[in-house]
This record gives sequence, C-alpha cells and structure tokens, in this order.
Amino acid sequence: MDGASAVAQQIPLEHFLVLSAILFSIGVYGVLSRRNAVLIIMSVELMLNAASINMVAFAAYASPGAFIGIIFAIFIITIAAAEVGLALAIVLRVFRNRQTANVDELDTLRW
Amino acid sequence: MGMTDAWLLPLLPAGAFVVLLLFGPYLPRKGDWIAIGAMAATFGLVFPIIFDFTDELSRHGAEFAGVANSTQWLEVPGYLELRLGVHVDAITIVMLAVVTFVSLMVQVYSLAYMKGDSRYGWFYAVLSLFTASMLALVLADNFLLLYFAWELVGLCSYLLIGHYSHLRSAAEASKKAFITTRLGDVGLLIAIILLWRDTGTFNIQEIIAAAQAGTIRTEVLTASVVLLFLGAMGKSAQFPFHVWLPDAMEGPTPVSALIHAATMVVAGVYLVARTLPLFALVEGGQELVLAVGLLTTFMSAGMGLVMTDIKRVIAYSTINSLGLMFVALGVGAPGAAMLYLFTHAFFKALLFLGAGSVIHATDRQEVDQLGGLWSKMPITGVTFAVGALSMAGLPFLSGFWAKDEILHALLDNRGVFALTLLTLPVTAFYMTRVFVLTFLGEPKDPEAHAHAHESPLTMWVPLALLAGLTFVSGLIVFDQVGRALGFPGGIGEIIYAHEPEIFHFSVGNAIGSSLLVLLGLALAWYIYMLRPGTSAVAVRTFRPVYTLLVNKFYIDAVYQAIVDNVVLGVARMVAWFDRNVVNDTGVDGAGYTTKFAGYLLKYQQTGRLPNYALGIVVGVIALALVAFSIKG
Amino acid sequence: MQTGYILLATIAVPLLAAVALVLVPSRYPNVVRMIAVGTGFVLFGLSLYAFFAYQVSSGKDFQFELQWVWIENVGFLGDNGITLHLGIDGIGAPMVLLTGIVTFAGTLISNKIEYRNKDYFILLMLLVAGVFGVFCSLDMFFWFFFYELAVLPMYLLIGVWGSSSVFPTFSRTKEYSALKLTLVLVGASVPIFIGIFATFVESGLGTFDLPTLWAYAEQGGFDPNFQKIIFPLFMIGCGVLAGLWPFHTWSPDGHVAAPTAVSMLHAGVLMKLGAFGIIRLGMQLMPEGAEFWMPALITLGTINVIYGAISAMAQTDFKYMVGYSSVSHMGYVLMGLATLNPIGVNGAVLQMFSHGVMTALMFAMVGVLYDQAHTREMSLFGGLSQRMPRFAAFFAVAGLASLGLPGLSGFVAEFNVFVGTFQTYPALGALGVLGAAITAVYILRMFAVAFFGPANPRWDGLKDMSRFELAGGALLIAFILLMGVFPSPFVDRIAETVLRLPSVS
Amino acid sequence: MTVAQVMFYLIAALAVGGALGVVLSRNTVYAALFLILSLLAVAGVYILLAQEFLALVQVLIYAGAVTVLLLFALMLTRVGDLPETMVGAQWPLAAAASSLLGGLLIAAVATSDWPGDAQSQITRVPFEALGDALYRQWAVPFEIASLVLLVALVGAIVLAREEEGE
Amino acid sequence: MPSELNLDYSLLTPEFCLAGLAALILALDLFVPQFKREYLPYVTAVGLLAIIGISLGWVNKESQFAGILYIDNYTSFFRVFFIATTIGVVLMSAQFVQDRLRNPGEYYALLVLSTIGAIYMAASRELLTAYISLELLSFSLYILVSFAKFDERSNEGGMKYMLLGAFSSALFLYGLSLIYGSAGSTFYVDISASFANGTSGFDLGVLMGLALVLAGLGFKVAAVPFHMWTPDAYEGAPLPITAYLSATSKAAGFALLLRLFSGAFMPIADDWQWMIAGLAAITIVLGNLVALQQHNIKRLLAYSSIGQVGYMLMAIAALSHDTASALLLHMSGYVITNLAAFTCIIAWYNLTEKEEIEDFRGMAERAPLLAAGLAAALFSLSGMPLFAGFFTKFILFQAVASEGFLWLAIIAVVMSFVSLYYYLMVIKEMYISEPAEEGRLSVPLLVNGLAVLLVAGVFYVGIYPRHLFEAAQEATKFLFV
Repeated sequence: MDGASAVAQQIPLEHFLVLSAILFSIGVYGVLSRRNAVLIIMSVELMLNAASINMVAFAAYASPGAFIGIIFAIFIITIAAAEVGLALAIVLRVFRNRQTANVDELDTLRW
Repeated sequence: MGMTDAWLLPLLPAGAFVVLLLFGPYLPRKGDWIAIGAMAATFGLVFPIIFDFTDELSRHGAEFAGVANSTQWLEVPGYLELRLGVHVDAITIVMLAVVTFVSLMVQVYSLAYMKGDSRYGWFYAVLSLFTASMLALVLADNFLLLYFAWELVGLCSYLLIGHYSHLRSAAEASKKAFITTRLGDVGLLIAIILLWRDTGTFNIQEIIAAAQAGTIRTEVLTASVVLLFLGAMGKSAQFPFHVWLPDAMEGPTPVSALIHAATMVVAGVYLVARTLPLFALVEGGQELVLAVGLLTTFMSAGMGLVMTDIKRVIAYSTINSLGLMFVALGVGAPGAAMLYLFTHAFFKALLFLGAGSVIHATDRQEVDQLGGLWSKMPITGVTFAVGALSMAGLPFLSGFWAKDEILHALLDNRGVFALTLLTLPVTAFYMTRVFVLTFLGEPKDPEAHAHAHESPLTMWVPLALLAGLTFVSGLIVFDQVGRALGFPGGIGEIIYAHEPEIFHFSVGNAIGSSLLVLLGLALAWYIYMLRPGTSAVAVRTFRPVYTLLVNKFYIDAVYQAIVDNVVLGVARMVAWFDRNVVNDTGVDGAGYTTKFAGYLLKYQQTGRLPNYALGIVVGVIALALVAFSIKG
Repeated sequence: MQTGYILLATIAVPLLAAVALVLVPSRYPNVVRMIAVGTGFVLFGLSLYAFFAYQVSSGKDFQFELQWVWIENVGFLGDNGITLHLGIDGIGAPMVLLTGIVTFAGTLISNKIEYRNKDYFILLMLLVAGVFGVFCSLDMFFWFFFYELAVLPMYLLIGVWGSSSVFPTFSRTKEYSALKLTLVLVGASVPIFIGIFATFVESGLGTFDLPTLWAYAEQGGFDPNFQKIIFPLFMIGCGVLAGLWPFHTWSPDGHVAAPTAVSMLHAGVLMKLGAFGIIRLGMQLMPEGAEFWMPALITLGTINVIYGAISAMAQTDFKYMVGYSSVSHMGYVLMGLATLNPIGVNGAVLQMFSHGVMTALMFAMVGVLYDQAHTREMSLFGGLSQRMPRFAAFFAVAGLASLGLPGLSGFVAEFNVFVGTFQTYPALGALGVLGAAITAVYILRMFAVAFFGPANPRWDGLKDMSRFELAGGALLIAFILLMGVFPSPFVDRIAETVLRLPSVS
Repeated sequence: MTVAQVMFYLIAALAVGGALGVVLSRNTVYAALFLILSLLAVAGVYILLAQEFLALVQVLIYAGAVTVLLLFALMLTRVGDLPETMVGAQWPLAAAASSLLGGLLIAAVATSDWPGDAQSQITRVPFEALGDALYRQWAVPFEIASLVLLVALVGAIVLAREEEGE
Repeated sequence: MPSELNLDYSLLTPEFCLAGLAALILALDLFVPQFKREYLPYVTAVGLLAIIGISLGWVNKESQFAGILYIDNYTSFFRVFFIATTIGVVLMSAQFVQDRLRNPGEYYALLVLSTIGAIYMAASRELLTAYISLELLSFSLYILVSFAKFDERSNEGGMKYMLLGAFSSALFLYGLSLIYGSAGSTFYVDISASFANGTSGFDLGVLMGLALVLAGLGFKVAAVPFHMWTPDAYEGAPLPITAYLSATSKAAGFALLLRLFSGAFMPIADDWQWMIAGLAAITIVLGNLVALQQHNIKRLLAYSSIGQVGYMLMAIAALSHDTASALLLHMSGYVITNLAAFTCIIAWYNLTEKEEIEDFRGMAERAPLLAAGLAAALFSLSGMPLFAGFFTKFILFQAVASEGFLWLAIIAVVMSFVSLYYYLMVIKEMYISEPAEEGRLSVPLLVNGLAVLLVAGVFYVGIYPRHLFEAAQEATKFLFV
C-alpha cells in the first residue's frame, strides 16, 4: 500500500477541513483588520487557498472519478491570479490620485 | 273643483314663482301682475273647495274627517314609501281661507309699498313661493310633505327678512330667524322619524289613529310629542325660541304682516291643533303646551309695554297672541285657538299693514319720532285703531269674540284663567300706547310729519278690507251668521270637526274681561294722552323692571353670549385639535418618524471599507448562528 | 340599447383625450381647451345615456356588461384571472352619472386655466379615466388599478396648479397639502392591497373577477373570522378616501390647495370612491365582517358628521369651510352604509350623489370668487350678493342643499340616512340630525358675513360669473333640483340594487 | 504518530503560521514573504493529498507569480518609510468576528459527516484524465476563464497606464 | 453528471458572437486609426441587435452542453434580456463616453464581455461554471466602475467594489466548497438528487455553506447586510455604468440565484427559505428607509434598487414556479423602468453636469420630455398604475402572498408606499420648484428617441403585460424540471 492510501487512513478528512477553516478565518481577520489594500488582497488570497484546500480534500476523499474539486482548485488559482493583477491596477490608480493605499482613508463616498 | 283637487292650489303660486325667477327681469313691471294674478286665482279656487267641503259636511255630518288624495314620491320597496298628498278638512279650510286672502291683500298692498325697490320682482317671486309652501303646509296629509313645506316657508321667511340685504342688521336677523327655527325643526324631524318607526307611515291621520289604538310605545310617543312641540315652538316663536320674531321685523312690513303675523308663525299652532290627539294621549303633553303658552304670553306682554319701535310692539303683540292660542290648545280647546287664529290673522295683518303705511309715509318707525299723524293719514289712523282695539279685545271686535272663547275654555282651570285675565289690561295698554304715540299728540319729528301723507289706493284698500273683516270676522261665532253663510251647525263645526263646538257666551266673562281691557285702555290714555311725561316717572319708579323689560329679560344677550363663547369656542377648540393633534401630530408625526428612522439608519454607510466587510461577516455569522440554533 | 362599450368609452375617451392633448403643441391653448371641454361634454352625454338607459328591474345584476380577458391561466391566475370586466348596477349608474356631470362642469370651470393648461388637462383626464374605471370595473385588479390611477395625478395637479394658504397662526403650502393628500391616499391603498391579496389567496379561485368572488362569498366561502380580519382593512383603506375620521385631514388641506376643478372632482367624485369601495369590496365580499364592524363604522361616521360640522363652523376661509363640510357630509354616507338596512344604504348612495354635485358646485363657486379676489377670507367680503347676484344665488343653492333644505338633493339623501339610522341606532341618528342643524349654522353664517350686509367697496371690481362658469354651475344646480324634487329615477335604481346586497337587510 | 501525520501537522503549522504572519506582521514586505510561506505550505497539503500537479501549479503561479505581483504592488504604493499603523481601528471587532466565524466553521466541518469520510482510499487523479476533462467537459469554464483573464488584462492596462497629463 | 457528453458548440453561438464582437470593437479601436470613435457605440449596438436575432433561434428549444450549460427558454430569455439591456446602456453611454471617458473601445468591449458572463450565470447548471461566469461579470464591472480614471469618486467606488467583491467571492467560494463537499458534486442535478435522497446526511456544513453562498450572491445582488458597496459604487461609477450595475449585475445575480436554488437546493428549501425571507425583509425596510434621506440621485436610485432587490428576494424565499415567473416579470419591468430613468438622468447630466436631486429644479420647464420620461419612470418604480411597476409589483406580491408569505408581502406593500415619498421629492423638484436658470435645453434626438422608446416599454408592460408574463412563465418552467 502506497503513501497516498496511508494518508487516508492516518489523517481523517476533518483535519484538512479544520486547517482550511483556520486559514480562512485568519484571512477574514486580515481583510477586516488590515488598512493597506494590498495586504487585504493577500488576506483574500489566504481565504481562496482555504477554499481550494477544501475542494481538493473533498475531491481526494470523495468517490473515485469525482475530481471536479481538483479542476475547481485550478480555476481558483487562475482567477486569483487575475484578481491580483486587476486589484493591483486599481490600487495603483487610486494611489496615483490619492497618494494612499489605505482603504479607511477612502471615505468621501458615504451616507 | 273639489277637495281632491286641492293640490292645484299651491301649484299656481309655485308656477308664478318659477316664471318670475326665470323671466322676471324681462317682464313688464317685473311680473308682479303674474304673482297677483296667480294669487287671486288661488283665492278664487278656495271657494269651490269650501263649498264642496260644506256639502260633504252636511252629507256626512260632524264625523266627516276630510278627504285625502296623494301620490307616491319615492319608494324603497318593502321598506320605505314617501308620498306627497293633500288632506282637506275643517282646519285646512280655515287656514286656506286665511292664507289665500291675506296673501292677496299683502301682494296688492306691496304694489305701492315696494315700489321702486331694487329687487321688486324677486320680492314677488319669493312671496309667491311662500304662499305656495304655506298652502302645501296646510294641505299636507303627511308629516313628510308638512316638513317639506315647513322648511320652505322657513326659507322664504329667511329670504324676505333679509330682503334689505345691504343692512347688516337684516342679514343678522334673517340668519337668527332661520337658525332659531331650524333648531326647533331638528325636534320636528326626529319626531316624524320616531313616529314612522313605530307606525311605518308618515300620514298624520293614520298616525293619530295608530296612537289612539295604542300601537305606539308610550316612551316613543312622549318623546315624539315633545319633539314635535319643539318644532311648533320654533315656528311660532314661543319661549325660549321667541327671540327671532322681533328681529324679523327687519323685513319689509308687508312680509311682517303676511309671514310673521297672519300665516307662517301660526303654523306651530296649526301643527299642534292637528296633532292635539297625540298630545292628549301623552302624560302632561297638554300641560307642557299650556305652560309654554302662558309663559310666552306674559313675557311678550311685558316686553310689548316698553318697546318704542312700532313694528316691534306689534311683533310682541303677535307673540302674545300666539301664546294665547297655545294656552287654548293647552286646555284642549283647539276650536277656540283656531278661531283666535282666524280672527288674529286679519287684525294683526291690518296692524302691520297700517304700521307699514305709516313707515311708508314717514320713513320713521320709532314711536318717539312719530305722533300727530291722525290728521295727515286718517284712513290709516282709523284702520290702525280698529286693529289695535281688536287686539286689545274691545267688545265687539273680532278679537273680543275669539279671546272670549279662549277665556271660556279656561273657565274650569281657575289659575290659568286668572293669569290670562292679567294679561288683558297689559295688552290693551300697550296697544293703546302705540296708537296714541303714533297718531295723536304732538308730532315729535316735524320734518317727518311735514311730508307725511295718506297712502295710495293700493295700500289703503287692503287696509279697509281687513278693517272690515276685523269687524265682522268675529261674528261668525254666531250660528246664525254661520248658517247665513251656508255652514250648517255654525262655524265652530268647521273650525274643528272633531268637537262640534257651539258658541257659548257668558256675560260675566265678557263684562269682566272687557272691564280689564277698558282699564288698560284708560290707563294708557291717561298716561300718554292726558299726562304725557308720566311714562317717564313710571320708568323711573320701576327702573329695575323697566331695564329688565327693555333688555328683553336679557334672553337675547344670554343667547348671544352662548353662541359667541360656548359654541364658537368649542368650534375653535375642535379646529385647533384637528390641526395640531390629529394632523400635525398624528399624520405628519407618522411621516417624520419614518424619515427619522431613515436618518438613523443611513449612518450604517460609514464609507469605510473595513466596516463594510465587517457587515458582511456579521451577516454570515448571524445567518449561521440562527441556522445552527434552529437545526443543531 | 345597452352595450358595455358605453362604459368602455367613458374610460377610453378621457385616456384618448389625454393622448391627443400630448400631441397638441402647447402653443395652442385654445385647441387644448376645446378638446377638454369637448371630452367633458362627450363624457357627460355617455354617462347620462348610461344612467337613463339603465333598466330598472331588468332582473340582471349588472347592465352594460363587458368582459375582456386580460390575462388568464398564467402562473397563479386561473380562468378569467384578470379580466377587464365592466358593468354597472343601480349603485354604479348614479355614480357614473355623477362623474359625467362633475367632469363636464369641471372642464367648463377650468376653461380659464392659463398656466401650462395642456399638462393640466392631461392629468385631469387621467384622473377622470381612473374615476370612471373604478365605478365601472367588476374586477378586483382593475378596480384597484383605476383606484390608484385616480390618485396618481393629484400630486402634480395640486402641486403645480394649486394655491397655498397662509393664516395668522399657521400656513399650509400647496406642496405640503399635495404631498399629504397623495401619501395619505396611497397609504390608504396599502390595506386595500393587503386585503385583495388575502381575499385572492383565501378564495383560491385564481380569479380577481368580482362577481365570481361575490358568488363565492354568498355561498359562505369566506370564513367569518377571516372576514372579521379582512373587512377592517377595506373599511379603513376605502374609508380614508371617504374622509373617515381620524384620517380625514388630507381632505380639507388638499381640497383647499387644489385648483378649482380638481377640488370639484376630488371632493365631488373621488371621495365617493371610498364609500363605493366599502360597498364593493367590504359589504359585498365580507358580509359577516360588515355585520361585525358596522358599529365601529357608524360611530366613526357620526363623529365625522359632528366633528366636521363643528370644525367647519370655526373656519374663516371659504374653501376650508367647504372642505370640512365635505368631511361632515361624507359622515352621512358612512352612517348610511353602516346601518346595513336598505333605507340607510339607499340614503348613503343618494348622499354620495347629492354631496358630489353639491360640493362640486360649492368649490366651483369658491373658485369663481378666488380667481378674482385672490383671497378666501370670508370676513374680508360682504354684500357680495349685490356685486355678483348670480354667483350668490348659485352658492346659496349649494349651501341650502348642504343644510338639507327640502326640494334640494341634500334633503332626500339625508332623510333616508336618518330614517335608516333611526332604525338601528336612534341616538346616533339624532346626532346626525343635529349635525344638519349645525351645518345650517355655518352655512348661514357664511351667507350673512360674505354675501349680505353692506358691500365692501374694495370689491367693486368683482365681476359676476363668466359664461362657462354659469354653464357649469347651472348644470350642477339642475341635478341638485332634479334629485330634490323628483328623486325616484335615482331611488328606483339604487333601491333595487341595495336590496340585493348580501349584507343588507 | 506516523510520518504522514507528522508531516501534516508540520505543514499545517507552517500554513497557519504563515497566514498569521500575513495578517499580523507590521512590515508589509514581511507579510508578503509570510504569504509565500503559507502558500508553499498549502502546496505541501496538496502533495499530502496526492495532487502533485496542483501542488506544482500552486508553487509556480501562486507562490511565484502572484506574490511577486503583490510585492510590486507594495513597492509601488509605498509612501516614504514613515511607520504607519498597519491595523485598522476595528481590529478587536475583526478579531472577534473572524474567530467566531472560524469557530462556527470548525464546529460545522467537524460535526457533520462528509460522504468522503467513508473513503479509505485517496483518489489519485491521473494527469491525462485531468487534461481530458479540462478540455472536453470543462471546456466552457476554461474558455470563460480565458475571457476573465482577457478582461483582467484589458482592465489592468486601461487603468494602470499612464495617461498624458499625469 | 450525465454519462455521455453533448459537446455541440453551436449551442454557444451567441456567446461566441459576443466575444467576437468585443474583439472587433477592440480591433477597430486599436488598429483602424481613421475610424471615428463616436461610431463605436452604434457599431456595438447594431452588432448586439444582430446577436439578439441569432439567440432568438434557440427559443423553445431545450438542450444542454456537457451537462454544464442548459440552453432552454430560461437561457434564451436572459440572452435577449441581457443583450437588450446592454444595447440600452451602450446607447445611453454614447454621448457620455465621448465627453468624459478615455478608451471607448475597451469600455464597450468590456460591456459586451460582461454580458457573456451574465448570460452564463443564467445558463449554467454547475457551480464551477456559475462561479467563473460570475467572476467574468464582476471583473468587467470592477473595471468599468473605476473607468473614470481621474475621478477620485470613481476610483474609490471601484476600489471598494473590487476589494469587497474579491472578499465576498472568496466567501462564496468557500461556501461552494462546503456544498460540494457534502453533495459530492457540483452539478445542480446531482446536488439536488443527493440532498433529496439524503445521501449527504444533512448537517451544519451545508447550513454554513448556504450562509456563505447567500453572502456571496447577496453581495452580488446587494441584499442587506451585504449591500454596503452599492451606494458607493453607484455614486462613484460613471452614470451609464451605474445604470448597468442596477440592471444587468442585479438581474444576473437573480438569474443565478433562481437556477441554483430551484435546481440544486429545492430539496432543502426549508433550511434556506427563512434565511432569504429574513434578508428580504431587512433589505426592503432598510433600502427604502435610507433612501428617504438621500440627496444625490445616484445614491437615491442605489437605495431604491436595494429596496427592489428586497422585493425580488421575496420571490426566492417563496420559491415556486409562480414566484419565479413573477420575479422575472418584475425584474424585466424594473430594468426597463430603470434604464428609462437613467437615460433621462444621463441626458440631464450631459446638459447640466449636475446629479444632486435639487439640481433637477425646473426640469419640466427646461427639458419637458426628459422630465416626463423621468417622472413616468419614477412613478413606475413607486408602483403606480399605467406604468410597469404597478402590474409587476402586484403580480410579484400576490405570488409571494399566495405561497404563504403574506407577512413578507405586507412589509413589501408598506415599504413600497414609503418609497413613493422619495420619488415624489424628485418629481417635486422637476415640476414644482422654479428652474435654477431659464431657457429650454436642446436634447439630442437619439436620446429623446431612446427615452420615448423605453417609456413606451414601461407603458407596454404596465398596460398589456400579458406576453411578457407568459414569456416569463415559459422561461421559468425549466427551472423546476
């Protein structure tokens, strides 16, 4: 029996899920607490990773052939990359006009 | 032309009214001839009806209840039917005669009196309308039509009192008249509906029958009788509704003669006479009438003493007479009441027209500006004297016979009898007073006296006719006269079919009352003719009484105060409440509350991205927590 | 001949007129006026025809019926889900006539409107279409549709062409009044809306067709408790439009602020929609509910009568007085309905017509005065009857009608209401009669102050009514007299239908 | 304690630690480096789960490209070196909320029984199967993804490009 | 996941055409130097019109691509719907873009591309595809919102929208992963099957997943409390994009919601119905109440749109065939109305550079037709008869009530009455207040035409909605197979 199957016996699915949950909530904390837009994006990346860990874990443990999760994860990574690129552009645009990347200084639009 | 065709009578003047209203301005002489023509025709048509009635009477005898003829007006099938119809019986006949004749006289009289008035045509139009409504009123076989006409005569009175609308006083007087009577009408209308509720009909005769059959619950009957009487009090200016009548003198004098002496104001008497059986059925019904009548008689007599406006004096005398009629009704002598009504119509109209002629000639109506007109306007003087004396009850003028009938009816009610006797000299006193001050003595206003002149033909002829009637109309109490006129069983039968009443003359009464009358006359003659100035002394000696009387027992003042402070005060309070509480607090308040909620809520939009993100997370957590708490 | 196209026309003509007006360039105000008056006349003709061609005791529940399927068998809608179902019964007929009369009179009176009269008439036509629609439609959806349509134009009509009034102690701007009127009336439609939902769901018939629902109701389809919950929704909702106390305050302010013709239509006709709704949705759909709630309604109605009359007594402004008198007179309608006996309900419907014509006349006359004098303060006037005799006479007729003078429409109606009320609640009936007396007080007070007495030289310039105003007024007076003297054409139609109403006995 | 378990906990520790570093470090650049660490750890997780291909992608794109991009962003948006507070005013709330959320998630995933639990065998996905699926059944999402990238590209150019007047 | 795959790419022709069109626009903009850029919008519009024609070819056909995309009437409905919306937005952008924005080519290309995303959100019956399509739409919108490069408000709006969007899509994704985990598949069919036969022993994981999915989609359609980006993005974005946000992005969100919840989550309806009902309730209330306090027309419409979202969410809460069709009906009416409103507002803005409500003073005097159009639109939004709003609201609320959510319907009715107030405030400025300055403004014929057309649409839906209603009914039939 090879290592892969061993993993299945030795580490229950829940472990991976809990890990992802922790990563996810750390990411959430980052988004809620960070001021710098770029750092917020990083935190979002953490959340995305958490999501894909879930996907992959489920895919790995689910019935054979159902590897949609893997594909999902691939797509997530793609989207994440695109997202970062786009976000970067917008952050730069804001920075050019406002000389700041701190989101809580952008509150001219309110009420 | 029989009794069943009586419905034609009101239509003639009504037609005249419509024609005058629409085309009056374009007609020669503003169309007064149409009005008078219609009136004359109506008057003419009354006779065939009277004769038809007497034939029927002779055929059926005293029990003849009259003839009715009606047509449907509107109907809620199975629930409510309103009919318009006429019912001709004795009372009707009397009223017909009075109304048509006096109307005719007044309209003729007005030809000269109202000459050159800016709303001459309008005046005749309304007069016609009034006559029409008055005829409808007396012909009505059911309460609905009666109320209908009742309100219309009120309207006409309102319009005619306010005829000189450019005078503030006239405007106020007309308003006062309408509203005061209207208050009484509230009672009348409620009474009508209450009676309908228990009997299912508006027909007067049927209701009386039902009442006598006892199908009406007592409390309902009592209530409706009292309310009915309220209506009568309002129209007939009985205390406490009497205040409007003196003010009504703001109207043209012919109007005062027709409406506020001869016809409309006696509608109350007529109504009570019609429904007397109901009063009889009710515990204390008649006593109520009696009390009110008596009280009114006294107060009006008192006030009549001190008034200086010639028309007002006559007005109070009218109230006085009306009170007397109610007294008669109160003791269950409708015959006497109707007789008095009949005669009173003539001599009171005469008095007013006479006063009118004086005013026409002098433009004065304060007695202390008049005087010494006897020489200037003899006809007016004489006729006025006749009227005054008849009012005073001097033998053997019509007023005397009628009054005597009433006294006789009171015989078995000593207290009332005595009290009534007391008023006789007073009445005689102020009638004499007003006559003396107007026609005799020195002219107090030479200028007015100078251009005073006898009134033209169209004015004095009616005076003469009425004076004549004032002499004779009383005589019909004698059976012989009645028979001579073709009435079997004397006029009494006519006057009230349900109690064939024969004239009874007790010399004692006659002499006693006449003496009292003469006393009054003499006193007045002494004070105002022989010792002018004594009146001033009298005034000084009885200062408090005098002030009380001059101020009409302060009743008007009190009413005014109530209206100004209580009624309008309440109204203003309600209006304030409506504006500030209901609207500004209730309606607007709701609006502002909503807006304020929005104001509070809008601050969730801080503009800070982290807050937004937090909002999202909180949303998720909330959903999850609730979900867990439900599921887990 | 009877055809539903008559009724359809009453709705379509004003709508088409509105479209036509849109197309007329606003630089031809006279063309606009011609179209408007023409439309008014046509509508008057149509409604007159509809009224007199309506056959009494034809055995049919509805005449001039017309049913066009609008949407059916889609989603939750079953057969005849939503149909343009038109038809009038003995209650609808006089209401249609009333609308015709007031519309015609209104267009005549509005002839002198100068400012953007095109837009004005477009909105007015929408209003008219809505009103006709409500009176004619036998489908809950369209009933509500037209009901809202009738409220829709009010805001602009009042806001743009209205007039503000300033008093020493307070003032009411036209914007405020317009906003209040619109919001209150639309707010009032909320409970109706809810009631309609509930009714539709409860019946489960998948149709908004009223006759169907009525039939269902008559077989006791609606559970009494359900009715007890739903009826007040209709009662309040419609009641507000009928000026039900304490939701009446939109009415005086709104009517005062509105331009003349709009006041005429609104006080004269729209307030009737409310009462009409109470009959159609309330009494006919929810008989038991009606039974249960009527004591409340009749009490409120009586409060309306007295409260309105007393408030009117305190007013010094012509239009406010008329406005509050409307509140008071609508009270009679509510009382009559609440008696639930044929006489009372009959009286209520009569009063709807009578008050419609009479109050329209009053508002018209106030308008005549205001347009020249630019003030409505009674005490500033005096002796008007000498300056403007015709005006005074017309106003007097209206006033006398409103104080219930026999021979004018008011008496017939109020008499029926009183008789009906006395059958059920004598005490309240007595209060109602008293209300009539109070009416006399304020009406006569107004006459005495403004029309009689010495003429105030300040108003020497006032001119009597113009031809158009005269025509409009005369039209209204004609019907006041017709109903006052010869009421049976109305009563026959109304009574027949009233006797058929499920909740009335 | 088997090798696999040891490895898992090690990797998990790294991932979590890195993540904490990302959200807590006072220095933005460190934060980025921590992110790399965390991402690599996640790649490790994929390897544990026998998804080597995915791990590869993760390392190349994420740990490589994306973080570099982020570093660029950081550099470009730096205002001098004045030490600014990195943490927003609401961080206590944030901590509370995120930990609550985390708690809920953990509770949820831990308590519920996943269909995968039954498995004793991890499905190892062969590359060719993956590729086949990706280009046949999942062609549409694939194409849409390409459009997404196109959009991002266009957008980035449009927004970031220096206009004349800047 | 079906055994044999149907990979008939012809099913996707309209979207290929859209992509092609986008490429064409970019190419024209880049490589054809002498091409006049003011023609771009018209080219785009014509192209889109053609594509509508093409996509009509699939009406009443039912087919699916690889079990992922379903080309049924629902899809066809939304193809037409979204493309038509885009046409409207493109046309109303023409003037605005020319005057105020750079890079028109990219602008229109992005609009077209985003349309593809919107369509596939409606078409896909598979989570991954749905998610990607959603991202396609979102990305385009992030860019478009911040398209006014030198307008700080635009930047700020874009930034907030972008970051929150990323955040919420992460939440969404995590939710999806949980759903996938417990259902073992991302195909709606399989999910609903597994939920139905309870193979996923139902558990908190799914609830958590639902909550997160709702957060993600709630963000997309701007449901309270996930709505906060809306007013800022609306105010920041260039006006036509605000219109686009209020129309397509919302509609797409609901299209996805409908597909997902009817197709996948129906078996566990009682777990999410009350969630959505609650969201709907607070959304309706908050949206309409806060709108009372707005002074900027864009923010006003933002909050009013939040209110509208609340109404539409009711339909999801009471999900059934009837409510679904009612939802589509109301959405169509709402979008047409909103486009009409924005056409007039944009035209006014082009003429006056003003977008505060009080700046609409005397619009009726200066630009009567625009004023009339805007008034009609606002009355329609407030649910007045003759206009679309009345009928669609009536049907929607009635449908919800019929499904046993009377209390929701009541809230909706009450608040939609409240909404009348703030619409009236705008109408007041236009018609009653005195104009700030005199003089008629001349409105381009095209704009007038567009306004008239859209208002006509509003009237059509309001007066004879039968066909639209039946179409919606047809479209939603396939949700519940």
